[in-house]
Amino acid sequence: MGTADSGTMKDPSTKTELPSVVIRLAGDSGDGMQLTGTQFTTSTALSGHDLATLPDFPAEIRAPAGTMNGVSGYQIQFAGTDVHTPGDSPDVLVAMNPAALRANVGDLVRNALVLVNVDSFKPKDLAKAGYENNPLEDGSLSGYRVIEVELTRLTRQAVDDLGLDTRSADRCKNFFALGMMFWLFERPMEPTEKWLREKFANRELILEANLRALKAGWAYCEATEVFAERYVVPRAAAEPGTYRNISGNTATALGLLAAAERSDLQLFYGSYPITPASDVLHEVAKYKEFGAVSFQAEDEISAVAAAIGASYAGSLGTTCTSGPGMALKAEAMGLATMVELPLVVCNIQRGGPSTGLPTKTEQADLLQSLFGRPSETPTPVVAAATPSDCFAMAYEAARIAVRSMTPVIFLSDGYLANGAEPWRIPNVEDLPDIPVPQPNPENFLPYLREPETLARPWARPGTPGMEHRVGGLEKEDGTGNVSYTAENHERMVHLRAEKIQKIADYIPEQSVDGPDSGELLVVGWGSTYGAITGAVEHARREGLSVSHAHIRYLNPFPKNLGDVLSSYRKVLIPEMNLGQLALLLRGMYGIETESFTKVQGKPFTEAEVFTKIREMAS
Amino acid sequence: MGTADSGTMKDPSTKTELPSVVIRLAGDSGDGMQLTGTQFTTSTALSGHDLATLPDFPAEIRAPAGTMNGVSGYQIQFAGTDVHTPGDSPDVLVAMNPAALRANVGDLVRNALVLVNVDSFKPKDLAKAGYENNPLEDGSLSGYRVIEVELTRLTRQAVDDLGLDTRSADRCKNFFALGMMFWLFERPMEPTEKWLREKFANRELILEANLRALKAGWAYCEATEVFAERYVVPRAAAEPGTYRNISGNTATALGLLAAAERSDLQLFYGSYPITPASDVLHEVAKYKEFGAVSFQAEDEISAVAAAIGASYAGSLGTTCTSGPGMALKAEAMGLATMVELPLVVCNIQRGGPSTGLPTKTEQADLLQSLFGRPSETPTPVVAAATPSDCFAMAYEAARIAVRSMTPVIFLSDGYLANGAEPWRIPNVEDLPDIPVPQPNPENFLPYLREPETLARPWARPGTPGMEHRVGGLEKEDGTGNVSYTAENHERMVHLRAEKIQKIADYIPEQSVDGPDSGELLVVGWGSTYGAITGAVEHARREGLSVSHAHIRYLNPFPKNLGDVLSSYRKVLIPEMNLGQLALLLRGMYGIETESFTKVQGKPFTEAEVFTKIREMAS
Amino acid sequence: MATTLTNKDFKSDQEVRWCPGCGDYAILNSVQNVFPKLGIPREKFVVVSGIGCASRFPYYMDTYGFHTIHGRAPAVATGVKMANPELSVWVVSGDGDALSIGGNHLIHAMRRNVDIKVLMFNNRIYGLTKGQASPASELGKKTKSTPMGSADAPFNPLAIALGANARFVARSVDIMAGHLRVVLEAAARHKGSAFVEIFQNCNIFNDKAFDAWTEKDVRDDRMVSLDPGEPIVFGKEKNRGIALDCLEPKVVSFDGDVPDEVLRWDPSRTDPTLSFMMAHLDDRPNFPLPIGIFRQVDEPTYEQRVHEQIETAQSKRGKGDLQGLLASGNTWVV
Amino acid sequence: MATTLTNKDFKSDQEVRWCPGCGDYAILNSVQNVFPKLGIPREKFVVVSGIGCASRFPYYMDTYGFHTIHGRAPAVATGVKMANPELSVWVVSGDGDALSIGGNHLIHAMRRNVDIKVLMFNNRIYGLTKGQASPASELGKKTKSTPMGSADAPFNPLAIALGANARFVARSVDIMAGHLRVVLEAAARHKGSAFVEIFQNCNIFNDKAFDAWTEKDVRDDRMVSLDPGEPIVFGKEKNRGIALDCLEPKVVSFDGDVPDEVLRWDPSRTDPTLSFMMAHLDDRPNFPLPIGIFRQVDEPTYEQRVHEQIETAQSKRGKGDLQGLLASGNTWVV
Ligand SMILES: Cc1ncc(C[n+]2csc(CCOP(=O)(O)OP(=O)(O)O)c2C)c(N)n1
Ligand SMILES: Cc1ncc(C[n+]2csc(CCOP(=O)(O)OP(=O)(O)O)c2C)c(N)n1
Ligand code: SF4
Ligand code: SF4
Ligand SMILES: [Mg+2]
Ligand SMILES: [Mg+2]
Repeated sequence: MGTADSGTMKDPSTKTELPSVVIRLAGDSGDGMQLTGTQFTTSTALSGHDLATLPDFPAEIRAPAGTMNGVSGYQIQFAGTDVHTPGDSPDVLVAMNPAALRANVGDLVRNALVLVNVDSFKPKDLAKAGYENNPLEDGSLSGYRVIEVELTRLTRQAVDDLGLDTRSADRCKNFFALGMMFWLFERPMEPTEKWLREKFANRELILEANLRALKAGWAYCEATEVFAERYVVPRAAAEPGTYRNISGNTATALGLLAAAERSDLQLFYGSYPITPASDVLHEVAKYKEFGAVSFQAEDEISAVAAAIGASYAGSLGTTCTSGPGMALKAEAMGLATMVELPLVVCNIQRGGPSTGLPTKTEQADLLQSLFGRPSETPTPVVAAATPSDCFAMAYEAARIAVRSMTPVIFLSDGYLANGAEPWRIPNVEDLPDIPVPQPNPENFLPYLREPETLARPWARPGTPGMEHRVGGLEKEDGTGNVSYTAENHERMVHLRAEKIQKIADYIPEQSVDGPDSGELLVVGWGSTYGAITGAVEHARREGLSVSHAHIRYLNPFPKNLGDVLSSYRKVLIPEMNLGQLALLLRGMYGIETESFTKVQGKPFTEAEVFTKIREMAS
Repeated sequence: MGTADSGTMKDPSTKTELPSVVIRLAGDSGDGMQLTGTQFTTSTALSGHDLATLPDFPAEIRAPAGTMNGVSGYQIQFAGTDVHTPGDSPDVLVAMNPAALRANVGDLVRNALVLVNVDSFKPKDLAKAGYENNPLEDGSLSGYRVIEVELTRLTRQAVDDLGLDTRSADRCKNFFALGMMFWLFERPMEPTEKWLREKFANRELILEANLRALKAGWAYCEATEVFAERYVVPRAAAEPGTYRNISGNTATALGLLAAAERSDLQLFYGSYPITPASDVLHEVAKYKEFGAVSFQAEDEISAVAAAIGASYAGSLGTTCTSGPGMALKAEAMGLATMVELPLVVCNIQRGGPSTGLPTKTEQADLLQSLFGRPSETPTPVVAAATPSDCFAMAYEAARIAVRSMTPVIFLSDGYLANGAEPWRIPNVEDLPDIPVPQPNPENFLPYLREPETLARPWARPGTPGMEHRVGGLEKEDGTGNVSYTAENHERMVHLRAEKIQKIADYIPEQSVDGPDSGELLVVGWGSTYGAITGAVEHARREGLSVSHAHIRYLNPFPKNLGDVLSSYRKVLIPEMNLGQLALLLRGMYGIETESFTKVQGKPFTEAEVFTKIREMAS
Repeated sequence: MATTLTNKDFKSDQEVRWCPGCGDYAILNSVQNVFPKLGIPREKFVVVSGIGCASRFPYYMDTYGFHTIHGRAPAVATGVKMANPELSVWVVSGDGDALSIGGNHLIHAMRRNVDIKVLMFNNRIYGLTKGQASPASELGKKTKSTPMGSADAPFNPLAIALGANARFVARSVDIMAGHLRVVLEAAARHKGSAFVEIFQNCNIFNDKAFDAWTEKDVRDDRMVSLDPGEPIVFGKEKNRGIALDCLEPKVVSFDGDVPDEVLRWDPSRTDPTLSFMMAHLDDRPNFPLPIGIFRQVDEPTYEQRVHEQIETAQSKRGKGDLQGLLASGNTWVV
Repeated sequence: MATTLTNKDFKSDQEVRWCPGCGDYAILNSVQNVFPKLGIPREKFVVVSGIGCASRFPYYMDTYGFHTIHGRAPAVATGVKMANPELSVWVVSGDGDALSIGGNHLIHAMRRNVDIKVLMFNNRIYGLTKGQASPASELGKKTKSTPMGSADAPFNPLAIALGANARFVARSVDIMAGHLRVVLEAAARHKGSAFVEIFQNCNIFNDKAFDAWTEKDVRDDRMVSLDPGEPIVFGKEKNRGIALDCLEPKVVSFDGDVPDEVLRWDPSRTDPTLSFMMAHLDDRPNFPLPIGIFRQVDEPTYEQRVHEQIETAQSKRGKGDLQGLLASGNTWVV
C-alpha cells in the first residue's frame, strides 16, 4: 500500500487504487492465524493477483497463551503483477491480542492500518504481553490508523443462537476478522466457504458458526463505517495459463513425483520428520495412487540408506531433511557416489548450527553441500529460487540424478518451504525428458560408461543375466570389481569428478537479468531471489545500471558463469550466511567479490539489498 | 644407496660408505614382513640414524598365500641425517616369494640388490604370482644384482635339532633374512634378541628357533661370500637429546595424553575402531595408570557424543576416526560448537570416497574439515606434517580446544599413522601451557566470555552454585538461555566465527624454509612434508631458488599467511587430493596457485615433486 | 545439605513452555518432588535430554542440564557418567527420541549397565514435529506421515529394554503421581542402568491415547501394578490376581484372602523371562496392562568396572609417569 | 528355470578371500547349497551386506549383490524390498556390523516385519579391523581395545531380536552344515523378517570361541536343537530333555521313550516369552545351549501392508493422474 501514508478518512464507498499491499495477520498460536492467512491467500490468488507469503511460526511448542513467545504471524504481499517477496513492511496489521500488536507494530509502514481486537486488551492481557500501559490509550500508536473492533463480542453475537460453548464460539473470531479483510480488499468469499464446507463436512455446528462469523465480519464493514475506504489493487496480465497457489514444500514433493512419472520410475521417498522438511513427507505420503512409496525411517541414515536400496532395486530413490539430518546422511551419500546410483537428497535449510533456530530460515549449507563428505566425493547441487521454483529444481535434481547416475543435492530453505506464490501449472508433457541409462544386454558391464555423460548402466535386480555386485570399495572401471591399484584409483577419482563436470553440458547456461556487462552484477542463489529482484528493479527505477544473475545450478556451475562474472566491474553477493558463495566464486574464478551477509533467521528485505546496491553503484 | 649402481663384487671385508639406503622387505602376509621391518627399524634407530618408514599392508583380510594380493611390504630409508621420506626407489629388495618380487621389482633403482628366497620359486609358486617363466632364469632381472638364498632350507637346518614341525620352522625364515640384513648394514642384533626374549618368554622353543635363525642369517653372510661388500652409512650429529622411534598413531595418542596431563584434566577417549585409526584406541587403552578413560563406543556418533558428555562433566573429551566415521560425527560436532565445550576430533585420513581404499593414504578431507557441517559452524583444524609431529599437533589441538572452548579437528593420515621416524623426546615441562577457562564464582554466567579468547567459562557439574543448562538451540549471549531473536542470532554467529579467528593470536606465525620472497613457494600441508622437503632440498642443490611453507594450522590460518603467499611470484601446492588447499587459498587470499595433485592411495615421491618444481622454476 | 532441599530448589527460572494440558507438566512435578528426597546435593544432578517436547525438560530443572541432539542423550550421558561417576545422571527422552533415532544408544547403555536413569515419556507420537507416527504408535494409526494408517508394527518398549538386558525396567503414568514417584524413587536408588517408560498424554496430537487404561474409573480393572514382594492383584475390588498356568499367565478371581497361586512379584530374578512375559501380558485379551517395576537386578555397573581397571593399573604400576612413558621402549641419546 | 539350478550357479568369478580356515567358507557353502533349492530364479536374489569380513559375502555369490556401509545393510535392504517385493532379499552381517553400529536398523527392520533374511555371522570379535571386542564378546575378554578385559556386558543377540519382536529367530553353527541348511531353508521359506545367528569361527582373532559347545565330542551334550514339532531332547544318548517346572526350565533324564513332560517345541506361539526363555536357557549352569528355530510366527509383512495401501488408493481413486494432481486445489486461468 505504497500510498497508505497519504490516506485520510473518506466516504465508505470510496475506492482507492493501490499498486500493492502487504498484510500481516498476527495472533496467538491458538488463534488460527496460519489458517486465516492461507484462506486470504487463496482468495487473493483466485482474484488473479501475484503474491508471496511468509508464515512465521513461534519456535516454541505452545508458549503460554497471550505471551510474546506465543505469537504466530502470516504475511502476504499481493499486487497486479511481479511480487518478489512477502514485503518488507506491512501496510495492514491485524492484531488479535496485545502480544501480537507489540511483536509486530515496529515493522509497519508509517500510517499503517492496524486492526485490533479490543476485547483482548484487558489488564491481564496487557501484562502477559509485557505492556505497562494500554497502547490503545497511551498515544504510542498515534502514527498509525488504529481500528478497534470488539472481535470477541461481535463473534459471540454472530453465533449466539447456535448454542456453542464460549470456547468454541471464540474460536471463530479469526473468521470474523477474515470477513473484514475480504470486504476491505474486495476478495471473493466463496473459496473459503467451500473450504469450510469440506473441512467441517461432519461437524455441522462448527461449520455453521464459522460461516456466520465470516459473513458477520463482512456485514459489519458493509453496515458500519469502520473503514473509511476500500482498496482495489488492479491486476496486470500475467503469462496466460492455469494458475494455482503453491508452497515450496508442496512444489518440492510434486517436482519429485513428476520426475518419477516422466522417467517411468516408481518414486521412493525415505525420510525422517524434521522441521521445516516434514511437510514434504506429509505431501508425498498422499500420492499412493501414483504408486509412490513413502517410508518414515527410524532416522536420517536409514532414510537415505533405504532410498539408495530402492534406487539399487530400480526406483527413483529420494530423501529429504534439514541441517542436523543432513549431517547424518553424508556417509551414505558417499556410498551412492561410489556405486553411482541415482539419489535425490533434499535439504530444506534452517537456522543453525546444531539445533539452532529450527523454525527460522537460513542458507548456510552451501559449502557443506559441496564439501561435506570425506574424500573426493563430487556431488551436483541445485537450488530453488522461489516457492514454485522448487518444482522445477526438484525435477532438475531428479533429472540429473537419473541421467548421470549420481546423488544430487536439492537446496531449499524454511522461507521457500512455507512461503507460497502463484504457479503457472506446467503441462506434464512439456517437462524435460529424463533419459534412463539402460544396460546393453549384448555387452553388459556394470561400470561401462555412456561416453556423453559418463553414466554407468542401471541394471536392476530381477533382470536375468545381469547379476553383478556393487559396493563402497574402490571399483575397477568397466567391470566394477574391487580394485586397490594406484592407477585405477586415480583414474576413478578423476572420472567421478569429470562425470559431474559433464552435467554442465546439459543444464542451461547462466542467464542474466539486465545488461550483460557493466558496473555491477548482483549474484544470488536460493531464496534471496525475491529480495534481490525487487531491489534491482528498484535500483533501475532510480536510474542505476545493475544486473542480476541468480545461480540455480551450483555444482557444476553453468559453463558460461566465469564469463558472466568477469563482465562486470563489481560483483555483489548477498547471502543468508557468512559469505559462502562469495568464497567459492573467488576460489573458482579468481574474481573479486563483495559479500553482503545477513544471518538473522529471516530473509533479506528488498530495502536492505537496495541500500547496498546504491552504496556500491555510486 | 646412491652409489649402488657403481658397485661391483669385492672382497667381503670391503666396506662401502653410502649417504643413505632404501630397503624394502616384501613377502606374503603370513611371512612376518611388518615385524621384520620394525625390528630392522629399531636397530637402525638405535644406531643413531635418521629414518622414515612405510608399511604397506595388503587391503585384503588374508589373500590366498603366494598371490599378488597377499603381498605385504615394509620400506625404510635411513641416512646420517635428515631423512624426509621412506624413499622413492629401493636400493635393496628382500623378496620372500615370486609374488613379492613381481609386485616390487618395478620400483627398484638400477642395479639394486635383490635378495630372493629361491626355495619358493617352484613352478606352482611362480604360477600363483602370475609368472609364466622363472624370472631368476629368463634374464628379466639382468639389471639387478640378484642374490639367491635357499632361505627355507637354511632356516630349517638352523633349527633342525629343536624338533619343531616344518610349519613352525619355516615361520622363522624372516629372522634368517633379518640376520642377513643386519650383517650387511652392520646393525646391532641385541635389540631384536631382547625383543624376542620378551615376546616369547613363555614359549622357549619358538624363542630359541627364532634366535637361531637370526644368528644363522648373520653367520651365513660372515661365513660365505654371499655379499661382496658391507655397507656403512655414516652418522651426522642430530640435535642432542634422547630419541626414540615413533609412529604417527602412537605419537597422536601420546600427544593427547600429554595435553591432559599438562592441563590437569582426565583424558576421555571415545572411539569406534576403524582403519587406520584403531591403533590410537589400542594405545590409549593402555594408559590406565594415567587415569585415562577409553571407551569403545557402539558407533562413531556415540563415541563423539560420549566425548562431549565427558567434556561437559569436566574431562578432556577426545575421539578419533577416519573417513566414514568422520562423516558420522558432523552433527554432534555442531552441538559442541553451540555449547562451546572442548573436544578433539582426530581424523586419520584414508582413501575414499565411501569405504574406498581403507588401508591406503590420502589427504582429501581438508574441505570437509572446514565445511562439513550444516550452517556456520567454524571449527579449528590442525594437521601433522610427520609421524612425530603428530605428538605436537595433537597436543596443539587439545590446547586450542581447551583454551578456546571449542571442538578442534586434528588431521593425520594413513601414511603418518603407520610410518615411523626418530623423535627427540620432549621434556614434559617444556610443553606449552594449557590455560583452562575457569568460571568466576562471584559473577558466573555460562556464556560470559574471556575478552582475549572469547572463551566461555567451564563450570563442571558437581560445582555448587553454578547449576546451569546448555543445549543445541541458539543461546543468548551471556546467560546462555535459549534465544530466538534475530539480533542475538546474528551476534552469536559472528561471535562464534570471531572466537575461532582469535585463535590466530596465540598460534605461531607461518614459517618458511628458504628465501622469504622470490620466484617459487611450495606450499604443503600434512604428510606431503617429507616429499616436499626432500624435493626442495634437491632443487636447491641444483641451484634453483625455492621456498617451502608447510601449513600446520589450517583454520584459522596463521596471521601472516597472506603476506607469505603474496611474497612469491608462483605458488605450487602439491596435495593428495584434487586441489583442496589450492581452492581455499585462492578463495581466501585471491592468489594464483598451481595445484599439483596425486590421488593414488600413496604418497608423493621426492622425485615427482622435484620434477614439478624444476618445471615451474625454469 | 541435601536433606533440607525441597521441590522449589529444583525449579529453574525458565518459564515452562509445554502446551497447556500436556502430561509433561505432571511428570516434571513428580521429578521435582522426588529429587529432594534422594539425599543427593543439587549440584550433583545432571539431566541430559535429546530433542523433542519431552527433551525440553532440563531447562526447567535447576540442576546441571544438557539439551543435546536427537537420539543421542544416552550416549552423552554415558560420557558424563564415565567421566564423573559421582554424578546422578538422568536422561529424559521422548518415544521418538529414545526408540526411533536413539534406539541403538539406548540398548547399548542398557547392556553395559551404565548407571543412568532413562525416563522415556511415551506419548506414542512425535510432538515437537507436530504429529507424525512414532515407533510406539499403533498399527493403522492415521497421522500426518501415515494418512492411510501406520503400516509399521510398533515396538513394545519394555520388551526392547529387557531384550537389551536392562537391569531395572519399570512403567508408570503421568497422571498417577503417587505411583510415578514410587517408581522414580526406586529407579534413583537402583545402582545401574534404569529404563522407565512413562505414559504421557499429548493433548494436542494424540489426546487420550492412554485413557482406555488410565482413566480413573477403568484404571483398577485395566491396569495392574507390579510391586516388589506384593501379590499381583488388581480390580476395583482387588479381587483378581495373576497366576501362572505353567506356560500361560491366567487371571484368578477370588473372594477374601489372596490365594497362594497368585504370583508374588519378584523383580530381582536374574533370568528376565518372567519380566518379559509381564511386558506382554496385555497382548492377551482381557488381561490388565502392568505398570510398576518389571525388573530390578543388581550387577556391577559399567563405570565401576572401568574405574576399577584404572585403580588396578595404578596400584600395580603406580600412578602414570608421563615423562617415563614418552621415553619408554628403545631410546638412544645423541 | 529355478529348479535346475545348482550350487555352481551361485558361485561368482571372484576369488574367495577369507583367511584360510575361516568359518565364513562353510557358511558360504551352505548358502550356495540352499539357494538353488528354493525355486527362486537366480536373478531375483539380492544379497546386501555391511562392512566386515562377513560382509564380503555378496562378492562371492553370483546373484545381485550390494556391499554397502558399516551397519546400514538392514536399512538398505528395507529399501530394496519395499521398492521390489518380488526380490528375495538377504542381509549378511557380522556381530559388530549388526549389533554395534547397526543395532538400530536391525531392530527396526524386525519390528516392521520387512521380509528380509538377516544372517548374522557371530565370531564375537571384530575381524576386519583386526581384533577388537564386539558387543558379543564376553565380559572380561582381552582384546586390542580392552587390554585389561572387556568391561561391557555383551548382548544376547537372540534376546535383542525377540525384544524387537522378530517373527523368525534361529541359531546355527558354521560347521554344522546339515543343521545350518535346515535353518536357512526355514528362514527362506518364512514370509517376514528373519534373524539367524550363526556361530562362526574366526581362527585368526578369536579362535575356538565356540569349541566348548560345538566340538564334535561335546556337541550333543552341550547343545540342544529346537526343532518345530519335536521334543527338546539332547545328550549323546538322546536321553535328556527340557521340561518346564512352571517358572523354571528343568532337565529331565530318562530311559527309553521321551516322557510327556518334555516340551514339544512350538516356535509359532505368538507370545514370545517361551522363545525368550530358550534364548537364556544356557545362562543356567549345566543347561545346554539351544540352537535351531526359536520363533516362527506368521504376520503380514511391512512391504505387503505398504503396497496394499497403494492398491487400495489406486482402486479407490484410480491410478494417479499427474496433470490432474498438479492442477488440484483452487486454480484460476489467466
Ligand atoms: C537429527 C534430527 N532429526 C530430526 C529432528 C526433528 N525432531 C525433533 S524432535 C523429533 C521427534 C519428537 O518426538 P518424541 O521423541 O516422541 O518427543 P515428543 O515431542 O513427542 O516429546 C524429531 C523427529 C531433529 N531435531 N534432529
Ligand atoms: C562407519 C564405519 N566405522 C567403522 C568402520 C570400520 N569397521 C569395518 S568392519 C568393522 C567391524 C567388523 O566386525 P564384524 O561386524 O563383527 O565383522 P567381522 O569382520 O568380524 O566379520 C569395523 C569397525 C567402517 N568401515 N565404517
Ligand atoms: S505437542 Fe503434545 S507433547 Fe508436545 S508440549 Fe504439546 S501436548 Fe505436550
Ligand atoms: S579375520 Fe577372522 S573372520 Fe576375518 S576372514 Fe580372517 S578368520 Fe575370518
Ligand atoms: Mg513422543
Ligand atoms: Mg565379528
